[in-house]
Amino acid sequence: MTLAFPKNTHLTVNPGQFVGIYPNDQTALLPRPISVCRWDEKEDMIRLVYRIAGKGTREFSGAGWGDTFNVTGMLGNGYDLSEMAGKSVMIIGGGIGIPPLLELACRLKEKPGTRVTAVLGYRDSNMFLREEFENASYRVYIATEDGSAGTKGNVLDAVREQGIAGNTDIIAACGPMPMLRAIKCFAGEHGIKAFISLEEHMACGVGACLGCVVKTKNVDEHSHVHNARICTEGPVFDAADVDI
Amino acid sequence: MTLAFPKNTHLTVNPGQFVGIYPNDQTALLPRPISVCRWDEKEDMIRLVYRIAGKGTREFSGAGWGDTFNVTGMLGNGYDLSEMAGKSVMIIGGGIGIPPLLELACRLKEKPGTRVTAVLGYRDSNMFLREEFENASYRVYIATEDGSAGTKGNVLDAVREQGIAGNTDIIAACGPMPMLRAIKCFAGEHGIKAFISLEEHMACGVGACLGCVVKTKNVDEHSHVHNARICTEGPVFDAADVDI
Amino acid sequence: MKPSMEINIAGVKFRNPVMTASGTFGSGMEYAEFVDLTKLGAVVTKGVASVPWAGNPVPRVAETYGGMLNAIGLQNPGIDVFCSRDLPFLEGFDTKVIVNVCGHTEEEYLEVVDRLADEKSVSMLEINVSCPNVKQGAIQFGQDPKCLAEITGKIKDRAKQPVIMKLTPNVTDISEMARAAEAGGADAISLINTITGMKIDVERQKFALANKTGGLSGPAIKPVAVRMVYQCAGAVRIPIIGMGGIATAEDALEFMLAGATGVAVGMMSFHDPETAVNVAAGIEDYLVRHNISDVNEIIGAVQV
Amino acid sequence: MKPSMEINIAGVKFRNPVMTASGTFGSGMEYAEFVDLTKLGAVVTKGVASVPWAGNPVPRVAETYGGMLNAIGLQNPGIDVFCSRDLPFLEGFDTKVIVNVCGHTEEEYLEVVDRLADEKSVSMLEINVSCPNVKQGAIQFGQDPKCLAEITGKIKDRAKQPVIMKLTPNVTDISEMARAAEAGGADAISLINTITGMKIDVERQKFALANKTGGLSGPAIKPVAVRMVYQCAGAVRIPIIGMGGIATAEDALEFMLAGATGVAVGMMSFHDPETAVNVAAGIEDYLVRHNISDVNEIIGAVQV
Ligand SMILES: Cc1cc2nc3c(=O)[nH]c(=O)nc-3n(C[C@H](O)[C@H](O)[C@H](O)COP(=O)(O)OP(=O)(O)OC[C@H]3O[C@@H](n4cnc5c(N)ncnc54)[C@H](O)[C@@H]3O)c2cc1C
Ligand SMILES: Cc1cc2nc3c(=O)[nH]c(=O)nc-3n(C[C@H](O)[C@H](O)[C@H](O)COP(=O)(O)OP(=O)(O)OC[C@H]3O[C@@H](n4cnc5c(N)ncnc54)[C@H](O)[C@@H]3O)c2cc1C
Ligand SMILES: Cc1cc2nc3c(=O)[nH]c(=O)nc-3n(C[C@H](O)[C@H](O)[C@H](O)COP(=O)(O)O)c2cc1C
Ligand SMILES: Cc1cc2nc3c(=O)[nH]c(=O)nc-3n(C[C@H](O)[C@H](O)[C@H](O)COP(=O)(O)O)c2cc1C
Ligand code: FES
Ligand code: FES
Repeated sequence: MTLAFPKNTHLTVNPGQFVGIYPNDQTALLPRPISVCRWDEKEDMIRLVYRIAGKGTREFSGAGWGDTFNVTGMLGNGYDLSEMAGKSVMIIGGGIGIPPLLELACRLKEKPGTRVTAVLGYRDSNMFLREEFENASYRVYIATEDGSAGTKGNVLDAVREQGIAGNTDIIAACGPMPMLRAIKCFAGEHGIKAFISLEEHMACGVGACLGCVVKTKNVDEHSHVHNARICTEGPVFDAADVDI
Repeated sequence: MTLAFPKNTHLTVNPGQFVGIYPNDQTALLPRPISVCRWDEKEDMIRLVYRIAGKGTREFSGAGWGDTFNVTGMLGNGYDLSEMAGKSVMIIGGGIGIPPLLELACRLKEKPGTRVTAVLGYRDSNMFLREEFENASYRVYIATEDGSAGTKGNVLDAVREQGIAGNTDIIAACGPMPMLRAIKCFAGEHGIKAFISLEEHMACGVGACLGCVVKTKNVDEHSHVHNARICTEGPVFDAADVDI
Repeated sequence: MKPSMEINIAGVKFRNPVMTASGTFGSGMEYAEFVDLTKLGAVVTKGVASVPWAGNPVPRVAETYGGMLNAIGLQNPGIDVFCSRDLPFLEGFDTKVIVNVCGHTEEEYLEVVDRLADEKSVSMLEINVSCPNVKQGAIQFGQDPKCLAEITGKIKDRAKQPVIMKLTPNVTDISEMARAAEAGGADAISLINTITGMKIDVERQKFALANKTGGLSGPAIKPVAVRMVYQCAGAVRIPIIGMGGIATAEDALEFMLAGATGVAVGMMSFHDPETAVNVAAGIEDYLVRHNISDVNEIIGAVQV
Repeated sequence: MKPSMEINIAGVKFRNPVMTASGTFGSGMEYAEFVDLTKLGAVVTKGVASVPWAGNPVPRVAETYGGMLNAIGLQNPGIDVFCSRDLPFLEGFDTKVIVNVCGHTEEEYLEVVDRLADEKSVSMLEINVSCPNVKQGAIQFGQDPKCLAEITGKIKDRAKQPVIMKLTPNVTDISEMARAAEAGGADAISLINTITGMKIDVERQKFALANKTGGLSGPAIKPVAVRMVYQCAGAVRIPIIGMGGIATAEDALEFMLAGATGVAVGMMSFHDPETAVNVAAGIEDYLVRHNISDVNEIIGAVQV
């Protein structure tokens, strides 16, 4: 789905940031957090890619050009581009965690000296966004659960099979929690810095309700407990800082 | 608004019957009772004329051709055409009580020997459906609250001013409760049979919830108390039978 | 293979767990034209008293956000008419009948219970000690655990059919009430009845209901109902019939996973008369999809 | 002529009757970018305790039909951080500040109350004895009239600001609780806190919230809240701040007509951060339209 914003909205999008979209169905009152997949700066448009999970996404998927939604955003911090510029970055996306990483790949492509390797994990041969990643990356590796393409298994199976961890400076990952846990562990073992994007059920999206926390290693600066708000301090965290 | 029903619905409409239309807004779960204003037998279509009162009617008024609604009906009893055929019938409608009477006027027109006099009470010169009634009736009298057309005052003021009660066999009325009370009283005094159509908040529309009762003079056959269900035993009652 | 949908409450077998909630389906007669009654687990009738009740003045119903308020005040034609008109009608259908019983006093309840003792077509009695819309008696029985245990005991002494006590959610601790019903000998409990609410028409500055307050039902209250069923399931061993806002099979499954053996569809029948039948079909689909052969396996199966 | 929107609760004057509900507006900071805080009657802060609280595990929130469940568990940074960071921020705005206070024990409440005694920018204290989401203490104070009167008295002995006791709806008789708060010396009461509810994810057969139960809020519960405000208005003389599902000016007016002096917008701020500001503007429009010169005229004005 592509969202066009009112004239002169002048969006600024950091890759990894998300929006909160409100269903028009007034029985569903909370915003749906969806990450920006691509940002068209000139047209003030963003592209969102999502899985139909329930009420809200079902409604969105039925919408056509001309339908309107209330949207809040940009929300969250996103990936730190300056830290990644000029480095060798491995982008690891699993399933519906893949779309949020496309904007990152595209933006890193513009940074001189940055080499993006993408590892994308799919269920099967329905490899959405693969081409876009191929255009934006130095190389793309594929893993599929059913083995229909690339490495049979998950993204880390592909990383290991292809032996591509060696020259990686930074990992940027998004995907299901077991994958993120494995990456946190993998990155720790290999001494690679990993930024992971987390998901949690949200009510406000702006840091007010404390609904969306993740446990942190250290006391969080805002909350003064071992909890950081994913919507505000995240969704992108240094894997070493969170206790997942 | 005009509702077209699915092919082969084969509606049969008695004038005075109503439908229950469900808003698509799922925060508003109860059917909206709206009387049939006109029935197009050949096309299986009905025309509804309504006032925008709240959530539901606001939604209906925003709908266009092609939008769909769930509808139950035909509901209620309607006016007894056979009893009125061949008689002199005075149709009295007040405000949004006018539309439900149009189908009655049109159907009575087809009955040989029936003379329909219509008395229509409006707020002001916005005299909706006046022409349709003129086509269907022997004569139409108008009352307006602001005196901008016809008799200044209410429908009974018009009846009295025009001295038209004399040769009336039956009154058929629909409108606000004070008007119906006055008509019940007037009809009683003049020994004219009056059928009045009542309104009450409904939940089921089919007689199951007992939400929509009116007090009755005698013990009601269904309820065994002095209450009849407007949605099922009504909405049209012999004025002499109800205690309003 | 078709999963087994049959449930058993106090020895009574129901074709499937989905019933109609009392007061929202008339005596079955009103909906028989829209709904195949034989596809229901049971028809639960509108509350019936020893004599006809006139109920409350109108307006008796008001719509609210995702629900409705009602203050019908238990209008009913009395047990004699019920037995001579409504029961024979229901006997024409192959479905279980549960009669909802109301009263102002102990004696009134017992009169109805006695009168139904020999009605073979009545499978169970559901005792409404929880209606918030009648002035005298009734709800006190449902808000005081001692009274509840006592009246349950008295009814059990006389009833020939198994007895379901229907609980009100308008209490601090529902599990205490469930235990009281069980202690009194109830064969089952059903919950929740409506939550007391109010609506004001701000333009006219008047109450929307003539009775001022009414009982809130519908999807809006479902989370409260599921919670209470879960609490009761942890507090008593007798079976539970869960209700409150059920609109879909998923809603019904929430209740069953929380511990309900049966479920009932209430106001959503007003929204779509086929709701109950669709809920039953949807539960069966779910069982097939999850490869569960018997609906009883999901009762209380929520993972802790 | 512009109608007067000012209300007065226990000697504190509020620009208008519309506040934010505790826990749904952070400390004001989070929404200051979206909302003009000076258009609010007051900012009511998230509950604050004597020391930082970590709250409950996630998931902490779940959407329901026309509402939501939350089991945040009163995570908060503790009163020290609150006073050094959040209060100074709020002092930058010309708006009243009401601090919501939580605790597990009497002592914990009193510690916070003492610590706030000299904070001039705090207009009132709202004591949360009604959070259903923390294991120990807290809600017991709110469900037992004796405990409630007692803790109210102790807090009143020490507090330098007027005290609002926030009541839980999870009781059999809310008016009894209101009377207990009044007897204990409360300057005002606020209600309702959330109604305990539960949601089960039927596909995964798991609780939607890690805490199993959570507090239900939103438009779904409004009729219950309005009813309770009306009951309390008939039971006590102290002012009432009403909340529960307010989304529009009409909703707020229902509460005021039922007897609330002030109102608060809770979860609907998540749906639209400007809800509270729009509600205030809408009340003013209503007064103009109905030719009412002072908002105080509509308090409790529903016709019987
Ligand atoms: C920061 C962030 C970014 C996301 N980006 C994407 C994306 O780019 N593409 C995509 O397909 N999905 C994304 N998700 C997941 C997406 O938010 C949910 O799939 C969506 O909210 C489901 O809404 P629904 O109404 O269809 O489902 P329902 O089950 O009807 O939703 C009910 C409630 O639960 C919440 N909810 C349900 N699933 C999730 C979930 N996985 N995470 C958070 N809240 C949930 C909904 O927001 C809503 O409040 C993201 C989640 C987060 C937190
Ligand atoms: C038998 C019958 C026939 C009717 N025929 C017509 C007609 O032909 N044209 C017309 O304009 N109006 C008619 N009405 C009134 C019409 O039903 C209401 O105006 C309409 O339901 C308002 O719905 P809403 O969602 O716009 O208002 P809301 O105020 O949002 O409705 C809230 C709830 O109150 C009910 N309600 C509100 N006002 C009324 C009312 N006056 N009578 C019954 N229920 C009400 C609604 O059905 C709904 O359940 C009729 C009513 C009855 C009982
Ligand atoms: C219009 C109406 C009438 C009701 N009458 C009765 C009744 O007679 N006896 C009873 O025990 N419950 C009665 N109830 C309560 C329902 O049986 C049910 O417990 C409640 O509505 C919650 O279910 P729901 O949310 O699915 O409607 C009535 C409910 C409604 C809406
Ligand atoms: C996410 C969330 C957090 C809350 N935290 C608090 C709190 O800290 N203290 C408190 O007294 N009430 C708290 N509440 C209750 C609200 O202040 C309010 O009483 C309740 O939500 C009903 O209002 P609403 O329906 O408008 O949301 C919280 C509610 C929500 C939704
Ligand atoms: S969603 Fe409210 S704090 Fe993150
Ligand atoms: S609306 Fe239910 S009986 Fe008439």
